[in-house]
Formats: sequence, C-alpha cells, structure tokens
Amino acid sequence: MTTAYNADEMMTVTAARQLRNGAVCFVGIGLPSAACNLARRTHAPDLVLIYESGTVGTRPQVLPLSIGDGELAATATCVVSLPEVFAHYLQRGRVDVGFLSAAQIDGYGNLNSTVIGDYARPTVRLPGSGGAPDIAACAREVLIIMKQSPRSFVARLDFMTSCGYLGGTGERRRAGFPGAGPRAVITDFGILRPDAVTEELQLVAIYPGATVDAARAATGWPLRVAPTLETLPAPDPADLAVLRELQAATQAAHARALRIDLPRPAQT
Amino acid sequence: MTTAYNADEMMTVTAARQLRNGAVCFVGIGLPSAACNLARRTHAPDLVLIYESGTVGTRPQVLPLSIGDGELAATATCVVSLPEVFAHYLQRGRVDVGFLSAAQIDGYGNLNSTVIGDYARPTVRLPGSGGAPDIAACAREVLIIMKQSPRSFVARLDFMTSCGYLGGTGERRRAGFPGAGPRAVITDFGILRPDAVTEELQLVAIYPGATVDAARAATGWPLRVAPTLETLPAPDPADLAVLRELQAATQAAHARALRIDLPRPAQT
Amino acid sequence: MPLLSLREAIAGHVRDGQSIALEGFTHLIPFAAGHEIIRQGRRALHLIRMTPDLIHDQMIGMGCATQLTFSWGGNPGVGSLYRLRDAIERGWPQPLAIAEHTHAEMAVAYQAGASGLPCGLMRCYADTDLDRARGGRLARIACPFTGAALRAVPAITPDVTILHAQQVDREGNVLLRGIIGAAREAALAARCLLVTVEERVDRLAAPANAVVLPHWLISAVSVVPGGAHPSYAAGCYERDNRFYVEWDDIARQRERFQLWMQEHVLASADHAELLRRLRITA
Amino acid sequence: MPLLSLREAIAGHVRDGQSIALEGFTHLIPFAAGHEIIRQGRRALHLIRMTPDLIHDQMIGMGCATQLTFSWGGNPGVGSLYRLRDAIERGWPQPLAIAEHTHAEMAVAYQAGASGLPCGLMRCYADTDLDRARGGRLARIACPFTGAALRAVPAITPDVTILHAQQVDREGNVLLRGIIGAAREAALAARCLLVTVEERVDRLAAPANAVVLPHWLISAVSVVPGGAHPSYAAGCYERDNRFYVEWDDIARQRERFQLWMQEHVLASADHAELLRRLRITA
Repeated sequence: MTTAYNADEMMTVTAARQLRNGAVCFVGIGLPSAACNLARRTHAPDLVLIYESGTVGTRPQVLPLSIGDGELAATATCVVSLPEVFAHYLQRGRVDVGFLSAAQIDGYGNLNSTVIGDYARPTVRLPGSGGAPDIAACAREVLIIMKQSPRSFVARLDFMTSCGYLGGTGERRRAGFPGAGPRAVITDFGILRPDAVTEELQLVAIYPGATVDAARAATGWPLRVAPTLETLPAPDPADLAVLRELQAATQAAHARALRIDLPRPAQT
Repeated sequence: MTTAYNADEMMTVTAARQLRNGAVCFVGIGLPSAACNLARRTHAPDLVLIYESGTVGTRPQVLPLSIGDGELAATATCVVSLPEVFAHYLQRGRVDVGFLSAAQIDGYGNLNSTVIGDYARPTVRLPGSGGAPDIAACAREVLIIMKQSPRSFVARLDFMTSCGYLGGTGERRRAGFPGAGPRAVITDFGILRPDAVTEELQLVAIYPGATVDAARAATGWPLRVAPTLETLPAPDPADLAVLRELQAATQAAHARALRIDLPRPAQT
Repeated sequence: MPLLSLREAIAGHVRDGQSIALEGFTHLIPFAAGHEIIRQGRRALHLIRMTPDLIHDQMIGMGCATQLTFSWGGNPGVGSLYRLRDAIERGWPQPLAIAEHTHAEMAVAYQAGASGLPCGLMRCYADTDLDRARGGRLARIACPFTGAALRAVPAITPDVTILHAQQVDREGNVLLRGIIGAAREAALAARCLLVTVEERVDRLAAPANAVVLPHWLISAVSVVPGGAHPSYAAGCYERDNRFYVEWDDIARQRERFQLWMQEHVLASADHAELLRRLRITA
Repeated sequence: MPLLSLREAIAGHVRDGQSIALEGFTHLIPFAAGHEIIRQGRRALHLIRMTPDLIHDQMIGMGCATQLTFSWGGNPGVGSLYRLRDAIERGWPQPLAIAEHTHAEMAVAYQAGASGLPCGLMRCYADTDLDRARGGRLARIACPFTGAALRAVPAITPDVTILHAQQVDREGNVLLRGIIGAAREAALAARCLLVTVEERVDRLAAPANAVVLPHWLISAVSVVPGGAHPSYAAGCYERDNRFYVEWDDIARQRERFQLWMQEHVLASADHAELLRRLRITA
C-alpha cells in the first residue's frame, strides 16, 4: 500500500528517523520542530527537546509557531533563562543534537542565515544568526534540513553565519570545536553526509522517485555521490498519519481568533 | 526614666540608628542582623535587607541563627541564587550599606576574618572571608560593628581579608573601589569614623558612662579623638523593649526541639 | 516605585537618543510601551533586543530608531520583518546602524551588564563572517589558566529597559512568570527600569523561587492589561499567532503599513482603545 | 536516571581521590550523603563547598579529606568548626590543603564550570592578603574594551556534585525549592551528579520557573527522607538550630567527637536509623 505524500512530508519523516530515542536535541522552528515532534510521537518518545526560549524537555501538543509559544513552557520539564540555556546547557556540552536550517549551505555544511548580497548593503536582509552559530559550534552533532536548489546549495556562501566543516579535511577539528559538526543534511532529494576524509557533503541516500541528475541540478557545486547510494523507503503511512494529525491540530490552533478577557482593574 | 542595658544592647541600638529608612542593606549574621532588624521594627520599616543566602527584602519575625534560615526565605520578596545575589545585586552596585563584623580591625577599617597568626600555620583558623571582601569592596558604604579590645583593634592585622581605607589618605579611592568604604565603626565604647583627610578611624561619639581613656586602652593603636566628641544618648527604652522582645522570640525559636514527621515512602 | 500611567512613564523616562531595551523572548513583549513610544514621537533611539519582532518593525518603520542591537530580527515562524528590512536594505524611513550578535553572545552581554562587569566571556573556536563584519566589537582573549581561546563580549547597559509582566503588588514588586528570556538580566543591566503589568494585586502569586523584581529596582510601573498583545502573558492570555501571520501582509508595503499604524496605533489614545479597535477586547 | 539506595549511589559513583562538591547554602545540605561517604571510608577526597559546615567538619575529622576548597568554614551563628580547625592548625587527623575564596569568587567559579568556561570574571580593585596567600590561582586581566581591571577566577568542575532536594518524579526530574545557593551551578558544573530527595512523587509540585534539574543530567537519585537534617528542607522540616549549637561541644575535643561519630553515624546502618538514634524521628 502506498500513500501520496509531498516533499516536506518526506523530508520531515526522514529527518525524524535520524533522531535516536533519549537524545537531547536543541530545536529550531519550522521543519526541525516538526521532525523532532514527529520523532517524539513515533519511535523516540524519550527524545528531550530544548527550544532556545529556555523551555527544556518540552512536549508540545501542537507545533509552536514561535520559539516561545506558551505551549512550550506549559509542557516543559523546566523553563530557564536565555543566559542559562545557552551557557549551562549548550556551551557546557549537554546537547547531543542541534537541528538547524538556513537560507544557504555550502559543500562543507557551513550555513548562511544573515544576508543575501553584501553585508553592509544587502539585497535581502535575513533574520540573522539567532542561536545557530552557537548550536553549530557546541552541539555534539548537527542535523540540517533544507530544500535543495542552486540558490540555497551554493558553491560559496554570501555570508558564513554558522560553521560547518569550514574548508574541510579536519579544519573544524583543528580549530577545537567541541561539537563534531553536521552529521547529515536532509533535503527534498535525500540525505547528504560528509566524506570521512574531505568532509565534503555527498549524496548518500535518495528518495524513491528522485534521481541523482535532478539532485545534481539542484546543487550549486559539483555534487558527489557515495559509492553505494541507498534508496530510502517511502514514508511509513503510520508516520505520515501522525505528522498530518499534528499539523492539522497546529493549523487549527494558530488560526483561532484571540479574545482577551481583561481583568477588572484593581482600585488604586 | 532610665533602663539598665548591656554593651551588646547599646551597640545594637546605636548601630540600628545609623540606618536610614529605605536603604538597601547587605547584612551579616550576629550583631549586624540584630541591628538591622531592630531598625526595621523601629524607625526604618522600609529598610531592605539582603542576606548572602540570596534572600532579598526579607522580614524575619525572629533573628536567624544562620544566614539561610527558612524564616529568611519565607518572608523575602524574592530568593535568588548565590551567583545572582553577588553579581546582580552587590557587584552591580545595588547595595547601599554593607554591614560587617570581623575578628580584627586596624586603624583604617581594614578587616581580618581569616586567621590569627601565620596563614600557612595559624594559631587560630577563623571561618574565612565569606562575602565580606566583596561587600567591603562594592557596597556604597560600610558599617562595622565590633567590640573594642587590644586583641581586636590592632595596629597591624594578622591578615587583611577585607579592604577598608587600605593605608588611608585616598588610597582606596585611587584603587577605584566603587564603594566609599567604612562610614562608621560601632563599638562598645561609642562610634569611630574616618578622618576626612587621613581616613584614620577616630572616636567621634561616646556612650554615657564610657571614657576616652578606657576606649584608648581598648585600642591597639594610638586612638585619636575628634575635636568635638559627641556623647550618645542612652538607648531609648522603646528601642530596648523591641530588641529584647526580638531576642526572646529568637531564643525560644532556636531552643525548640525538632521532630521530623517523615513522609510515608512512596511505592517504587 | 511610582505607579504611573504608561503615557506619564514614557514621557518621564524615555528621551530621544537613548538606548532602549524592550525585552521579552516571544513572551511578555512590551507592545503597549512600544506603541506609546511611537505615539510620543521619540527619535534617534538605539533599540536593543535579542529578538526584535513586530513592535520593533513598527518603531523602525515609524522612524523612531537609528540603531539596532540584536541577534535575530524576524517574524517568528512567519518570515521577514519588512520594515526592518526596508531600513537596512534601502534606508527607509532612515538608515539603521546595526550591531549584530548571536543569541549566546547577547545573553552574555546582558548578563555582564547585569553583573556590573564591562564584558563577559564565551568559548571561541573560529571566526565567522559575523566576527569579521563587526570588526573590533568583540575581542579574543586567552584564558590565563588554560590558554583556551575565549571571546570577550562587551556588556550591554541600556539607558532604559522596558518589560511587561503579570503582576505588581502594593509595594511595587513585580512578578514575571513563564518564559523569561533575558528579561531579568536586561532589567538589572539598565540604568532605568520601566515595567507594564497585567494587574495590580495585594500580594503576588509568587511561589518560592519565582522571578520577582524588587520595587526598589524599578523607576515606574504602569498597569496596562493586555499590554503584551499580540505577544502573550502566560496565565492571562495566549499569543495571537494569527496576528503575527497577518502582519506579514500589513508590513510588506510602506503605504499599507503607514495606513495601518495611523488607523490603529496613532488613532488610539492608549492600549485599551487599540485592543478594542483590533476587536481583541470587547 | 537510576533510582538507587544511597549506599549503592555512593559506592558506585564516589571514589577515593575525587573532588566532591556537597553544596547547599545552609539549606538542603546533603548530610545523609556525607555520612554515607564516612561509613564507606572514602579517603583523600578534595571537598568543595562554599560554606563547609558540620558535615564537612565530620568528614574532615574522620579522615576522608586531604583538600578543601571553600569560602567560609564555620558553624553558622555558633562559631568554629573544631575539626576543620584541628586539621588546618595541627594537621589532625591529617594535613588539609586549602584553596580559599570569597563567596563572590566561588559563585563565579561554579558559574564558569556550569557554563563550560575555563574561568569567569569579577571586578578587581586591590589585592587582599587572600590574593597574596593563594599566589597565582587567580589572575588579573584587563577588560579588552574599557581597560578596567578584572579578576579571572578558574572554573570549579567537581568530579561529583551531591545535592539534597525536595522531590523526584517518576521520570527522575528533581525539584529544589527555597534557598538554592549555588546548587544549580554546582550541579551543572559536575561530571557526575548525585541527588538525595525527601520524596518520590508522580508529578513535581513545580510551578512555572521552579528550580528543576532534568533527569538526564543526573547519575543517580536516592530517596532519603530527612536527608538534610540537621540542615533543613523548606516545606518538609525546619533547621535543627539546637543541634548546630550542641555540635559546638561535641566537636571541640577529638575523643568526644570520635565517640559521637562512632555511636551515631557509624553505628547506624543508614540515615533513617541515625535519625531514630538522634530522636528526630519516632
């Protein structure tokens, strides 16, 4: 039995499968958040999710729109301050997996989320670094989830916001980063992983129906393909069902009109 | 009408009178704590007391035996961590008055609470610095309360734990300390204050019945006396009554035998 | 701690050219205070916030700011802040000088400010383009004990920090509950602290270890129910996620943005009226 | 987070020669854990605590420790720790090497350890005799931005931190309530974290912003009711101030101290038995 699914769903299910149960995961909003919460509702119920709002061990019932939705705090093991979550948890080396996305990635997993064009006079000003450079440096390993296109998978970043393998071949390790760097890049074509020696990202797995040629055409550098290219299974219908239920609940929650019942003003 | 009183009471009442209503006061255990709580119950109801256990704005009903008695937390505006109380409150310059005591003081208000004798092989090992050097450095001004004797008021400290005016004549100011240093030393003879130029402590006020000669005999350096020596009033009977009530309640509370009713162990 | 109307608090404490931190990490964002700054026409402000969002888009688009210190400037979960982009990309309505950090750096900078230190420390491994772009604003130093490479981050000490919180008590102590971001550090780092609150109560609903700011740290408190909308106040009302999505359309074009601000923020005498216009309250 | 008996937790995680922080600032002092360390005869420990008190007097007097890092070592509100003094003044039962700090320095040192930094910073104005006595253990550096004199304090990273707390839930998350001292920083700074708790519950009584240590930071939890006595656990029982006063007599002479330890701590199989012997529980 097969089920129709779109690229976002395939990416999300594939990314979720990269997460082992019990891992401590520092999560960004968007596809990373969807993947982590799918994993938590399927094979990894003990996945520990930390959002950079300081919500630690959170178990949202619907996906948050923002990194600090009330749902994240209400379902968390604890809520700590920003200085704490970045110093005591991330910099102290307590985070197993950092889950990132970006506007641009290069062949060594370095990321740009700052500007397109020149920094001083950008064509497109992006939101900026947030915690991504800190996560990229300190998480034991990094997962990246991004759609492949020549505009986003580029030979040269307009701006290096977060460090992947820098120039490759051990440059990151020699710089003394505590985290190992990007372990996998999940795209809408398949999975890229760093080469063991050069650390250049190469295609190691591909979705059913996707082709190497199409993946190469969507990549701004000459994309290498692993000697043995795995073909990934189609998303498990059970996983898809859980993901769709989660997203339907999310859309309903976010579309709800808000009414505030103000407290009666106190007598002063 | 007169009331009999002892030296501790005279010192405590006199010290309490040094505190202006509304001041933010970082308090040590013992006579400082008694003086601050007396002030809070008499002329300075809005005195803000901070104990180094991180209890901010506390209003104990009985005097604490330790710096972290439950009473201090239960009656506080807030309880913060040790790093916060020392960094965010004291070092940030939020404390108006630091209230200290010590084993030894010299003629410039420098304090020893570390050792008698040699540091490496002391005759008497004292408890040590605690927060006193931090308070002495950062509080806007410092009050000191100590009984005068040739062993405690010394020409040369065995060990300088906390900085007063160092060698005097502006040395503290030139070192860049944010706090102004000891404004008054309340003793069992009267009050000593720094000379405006040399910053050497001199006797500026004396209790009824105390004599300059006796004060000098109890001081290990040639004690100077201010040109106009104020005679302090006897303790106000109302103040004495409040102090005695506070201390009686305290003694009763501290002598109470403790019984713990243990919770029934949970099933595991 | 005087209890002032928000109009009085802003008029009395916020001046042109100051550095102003309106903190709040998604939660407890002081929207009402930001709107009052716009109504009073403050100019040349140096705005500081880890995550400038809609209220900063509005202040920047209305010409209040000439500088921005930040670590992430977007519409959370939605996309761009078009007024912020317009200011940086095209200098409209005026150029905006930016000082950009990572979240961790900015947290360290606030913490240093709150601690009375001129700078704070982070681990340092390799320079990014951000390090190169900002030149000498951060410095590498070596740990004097281990030799490890550290990054020194200069303290942030705003002239004024403005927060929104749930409660103030009769003494003027303020309770924050829920996600606190860097609110506490921003409060302690500031020279002047203004707070808007949902309600005034006799006694704070503050269990042990709650986040309470003592009254003597606060220059003024204003009771502004709903003052965080479209952000939220945990225990009081939820985040208006729908408004954040709608803002994407409102702010995209200069004219529509200006019209919206005119018809909502400027046309309202205060936050209560704005909430009625937005049909958030009855 | 395995739930172990205290005997198993200490046997499995505390080894001779390690650095061990038993934190607690007057409140939540892990007395039961310290007693178990004494019963199991650990040796050559490097004890770390801001305010070593009776439990440290006991461990030092029983020969468990050869090093002490601390900022204030006394019997709070009472006076001396005679066993600590005997070790420093006369090397009995063995010499004790000390590394001494101020409270603020030690707080910074724990916070640096908790933050993964090799050192932390403080303002610095003039050297005291403490600075001279400890020689190079602290270092002066200049702020790279302002030139201000700063003191760098090396991080404290204990091999094992042991805390006492009020509750653990079924997942193993731990709640601390009340005065927390540097407990959180000591916990995060450690390589191994052991916790004793008053009780195990289904769900922590943890309001928003409570101090909770997530289960995945903790190596073992042991349920030890009354485990902080004669210190206290807010909401469970009060501080036994009378015992602190009595300790002054017990510890003054070596022989009486040894006899007391023998008849109480060593003669008790565990903390529950000790509390019965002390007539604290029925």
